[in-house]
Amino acid sequence: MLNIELCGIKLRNPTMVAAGIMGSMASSLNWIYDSGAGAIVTKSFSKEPNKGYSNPTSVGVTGGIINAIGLSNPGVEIIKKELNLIKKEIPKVASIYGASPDDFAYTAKEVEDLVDMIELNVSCPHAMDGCGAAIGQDPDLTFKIVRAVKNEVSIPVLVKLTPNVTSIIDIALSAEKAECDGITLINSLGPGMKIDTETATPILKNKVGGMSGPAIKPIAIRCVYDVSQVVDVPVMGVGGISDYLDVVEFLYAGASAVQIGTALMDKGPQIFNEISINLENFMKIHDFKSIDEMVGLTHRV
Amino acid sequence: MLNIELCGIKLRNPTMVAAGIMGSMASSLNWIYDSGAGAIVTKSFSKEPNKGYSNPTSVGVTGGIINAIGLSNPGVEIIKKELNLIKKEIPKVASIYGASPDDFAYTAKEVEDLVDMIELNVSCPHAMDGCGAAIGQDPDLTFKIVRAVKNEVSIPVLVKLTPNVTSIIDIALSAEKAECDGITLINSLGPGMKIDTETATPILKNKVGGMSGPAIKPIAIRCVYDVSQVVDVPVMGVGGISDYLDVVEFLYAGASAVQIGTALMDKGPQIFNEISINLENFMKIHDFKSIDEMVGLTHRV
Amino acid sequence: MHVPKVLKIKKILTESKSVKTFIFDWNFNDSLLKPEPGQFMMIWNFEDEKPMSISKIDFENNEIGISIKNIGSFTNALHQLNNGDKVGIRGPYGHGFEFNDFKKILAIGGGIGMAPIASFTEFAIKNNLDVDVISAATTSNELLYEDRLNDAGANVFTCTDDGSCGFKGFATHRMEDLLQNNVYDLIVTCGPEIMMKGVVELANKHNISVQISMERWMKCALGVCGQCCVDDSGWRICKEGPVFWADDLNNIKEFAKYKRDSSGIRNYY
Amino acid sequence: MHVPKVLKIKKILTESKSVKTFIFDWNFNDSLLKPEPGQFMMIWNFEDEKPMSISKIDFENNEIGISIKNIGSFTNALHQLNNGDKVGIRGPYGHGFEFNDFKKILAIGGGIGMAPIASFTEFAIKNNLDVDVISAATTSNELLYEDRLNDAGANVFTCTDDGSCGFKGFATHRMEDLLQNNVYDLIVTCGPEIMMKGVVELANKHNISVQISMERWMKCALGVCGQCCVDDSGWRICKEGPVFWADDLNNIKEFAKYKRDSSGIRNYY
Repeated sequence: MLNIELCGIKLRNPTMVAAGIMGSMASSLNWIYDSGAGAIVTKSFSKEPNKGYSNPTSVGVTGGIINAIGLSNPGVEIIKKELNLIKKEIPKVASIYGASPDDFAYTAKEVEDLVDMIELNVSCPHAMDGCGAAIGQDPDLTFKIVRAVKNEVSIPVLVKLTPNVTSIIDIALSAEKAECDGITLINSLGPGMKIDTETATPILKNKVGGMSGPAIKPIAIRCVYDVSQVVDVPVMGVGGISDYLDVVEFLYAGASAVQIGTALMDKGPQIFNEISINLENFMKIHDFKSIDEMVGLTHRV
Repeated sequence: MLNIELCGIKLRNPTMVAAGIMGSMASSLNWIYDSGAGAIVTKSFSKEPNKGYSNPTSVGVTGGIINAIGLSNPGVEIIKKELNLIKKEIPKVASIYGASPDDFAYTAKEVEDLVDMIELNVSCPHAMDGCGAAIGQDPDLTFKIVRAVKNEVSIPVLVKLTPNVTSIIDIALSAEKAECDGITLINSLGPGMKIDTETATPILKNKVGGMSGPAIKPIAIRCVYDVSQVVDVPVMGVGGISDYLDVVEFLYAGASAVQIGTALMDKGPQIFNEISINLENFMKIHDFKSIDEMVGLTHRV
Repeated sequence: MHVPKVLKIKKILTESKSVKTFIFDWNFNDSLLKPEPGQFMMIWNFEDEKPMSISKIDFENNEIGISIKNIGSFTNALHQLNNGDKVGIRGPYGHGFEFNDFKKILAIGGGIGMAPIASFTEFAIKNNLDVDVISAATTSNELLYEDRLNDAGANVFTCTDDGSCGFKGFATHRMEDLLQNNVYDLIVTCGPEIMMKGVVELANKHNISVQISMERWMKCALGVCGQCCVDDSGWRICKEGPVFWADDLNNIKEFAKYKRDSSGIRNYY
Repeated sequence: MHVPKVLKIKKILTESKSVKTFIFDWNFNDSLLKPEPGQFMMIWNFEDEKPMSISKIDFENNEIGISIKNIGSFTNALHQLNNGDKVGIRGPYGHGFEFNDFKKILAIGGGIGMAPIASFTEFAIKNNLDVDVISAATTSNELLYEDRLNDAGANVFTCTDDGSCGFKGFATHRMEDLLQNNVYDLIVTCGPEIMMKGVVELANKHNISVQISMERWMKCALGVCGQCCVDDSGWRICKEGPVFWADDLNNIKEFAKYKRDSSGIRNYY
């Protein structure tokens, strides 16, 4: 009842773990799948290893957290070994980032045979060296990166966009024009900042960090609603999901699948099982036969 | 101890009520001042009356609310009568909006003699007919409106900006180039959307609305921090303040004064007294002699 | 918080020619959802949302009732709904009636103003207070809750402007009669402001405390938008109100004089 | 939630040549702030932030103690601090020791691994459990908490690698002795993984349950970043850990083999 097909890939349910959440190791991604996720998304990785920022990299704010991990990862060579350790039956999305179209294309090509889809992270609000949101705030650069990767690989390519732009619709249309196979909305919000009032010091080492958690859900819902109305490719909804009703809201807004991140803080991987059970129950009560019937329902009522 | 001077206007403390909060009537604004605010800001008004959107105009979200009141107001002629009823000793800021530089200039001129400052609302995320954030997302249009108003009036002119742009710094610099006297950061965030999961209907009549409340504070703090570093005019901080420590955080980030809005939901006008008492106590404990010493401290530590 | 709960209509009671009561299952265990007499709800029909009094608070059956008088397009749309149809309910909001240690109460409702009077009366009687009720209406087929409140244990006195049922005349006339033969330590009233003004004046003559329940155009109902603020205290009907002590009327000078429309323009009575 | 509380250092105790304990006033009334033995805190010195065990939980004096071994630039910076200096503390985090209904416990700490063992031991004794402690160190002036835990009512057995104080040899040797003459129903241990591995093997031989406390590089400490996940269960040291039952080690195959650095690259022992 929960199963979907996304860019030609069959998923047992429409939930995935969001990029950057317990996602650098095969071990934790296997655990997440065993706990009920429909697919896994790796933490974003790059050609070379990256230690990321020093701590503090995370701090609580009302309705969520802000973080500036800085895209730490061991580099594509080591990630390939981890990807090999992820169970074969798991639908896998590799989240990748880089500083140039060539970087993206190289890294995507390296893992093409090991995963089912690529997700381009052009939108991290706390990336170093121009690797992050600076790309996803520029429709032309977004276009070039999608094209470069599409030219290199034949598996589906998703693009994850930042909400921190004047018009997310423009960026999404640019990505679609470059023939991306799907759009993931949204990366973390802001960036935001929290200052310690005893010392006047910004708490995060990077001063600012991307905001995630339930507080950003209204922004994510609006982005999904707006973008899904103007693009033909499927949209993945992400931002502040912590229960099945949040998933329903994203589906109604136009998301074909959803990603869950910060909620693992309190609920752990078990949240995927919980959501699947409750979502199926909700569908029965509301007479839905398939997830597809729910996708974009708000556009049709 | 709490008194400040802002654009040449003396305030007994650095707190004001934010535009749009209990701000259409002299009665409620007098009450707010009597409850301890340092200054009052009117609800945004325009040349002609405006009924705004139908209900629902507000709905709760995690960490705040989203609203789309739609800038309802009785028009400048009736507002002038209300302004006349605000007690003489109260420092008054008139928040105005319009659809063109001429609109803004006309409305500003009409009330110039009745208030101490003008705040240009070029950033409402739920305005009708291109009156709102569409202006504040465009540096050139922002420039033109500030210039038009500055040419018309001689009292200080503040500009309230939207965070919903790729670079708020660019807009702020444009406003400063047009010789605004201060910048208010931030208007409500997003917009955001909330969908009822029983019916798939967007709850707000306008579908989307601006987000306010504690959840947006990290974004506001970052905007104040970034902008106050690059402009010379004073910055008013607004977004999610609900206690004196939030005020401290805004001052440290670079705000010369603050505005308080959604917190009146739970605390009422009495929040101004509460914050003044606690802020003064905080200053004594932390050895501050004046608010000025706190402004922008984070830039100096 | 502050999100409409979308519920199915459980029952619809036809109370009078123009008033229906919509009954909903309600969870009183959630303290944020537990209403007090005099509080209101924002009712959303997926087109518009308006404040409505709670006319029934039934802790035994876990039900609330919202009474709606058909006076315009919104209320007319609600009147077309059937059992099982969905409605959004946000609340309860506002400051309700205060009970303190009053013993014998006169409750006066005019027209749909009887709605909060009904839930007040049942609540008061459950708490062993004596309640006399004046239910006033323009004509007999608009009278509200007579049987229900009699059954609950109140003494209900009806009056109609045209004399088609009960006493012929205004609520204040009926009140004057009752004050001759009874000693009340509290009067509560809800209805047209002109009527409430009369009630307050008469009560002042007899030195009896009064609580009145007001209404104004509302938007957020959260105390921020300022739409329902009143001259010249600036108080918010949705927060400091809708129920006030009559003494507070010194600070509500617009009472029985004018209301503001959705843009904030005054409409005089 | 999850915001460092910036507190002044109340007292600094020099525990050994390389270990100092920093004492802070703490509010145990806030249930979210109430630590259990085995939990950890994120310590922020306004430059960096790292997880540290809680070595003292003093409900009587409303104090907590964090013991820091000077092993690098961060811990060295902390060692330069004085009374009254400020430090940020975020937590407590993680899954601590379980007490169930054990009666007689052997607690084994190696080096700075004695920190959680100390708070565990005091807590257990307060709850009328019998605790024998092996405090192991490389040499005599690195031994921790001997007097404090003896005073608390534990039997403390010291051992040093070089024999400069107490038993000469490893903690496991000392443990073997104690197991000859005592019947324990629980062993808890914290220290180098190689040491804990030996403890677990020996305990298995004697059929005694063991809880171990691990550490890994941490970033968020909130269970989201994945930095502290271990092969091959994927468990998070900051959430499912830092304390595990020895049986769980079947699912922590990297135990006593390797750890990941900040970029996620494995460093083998």
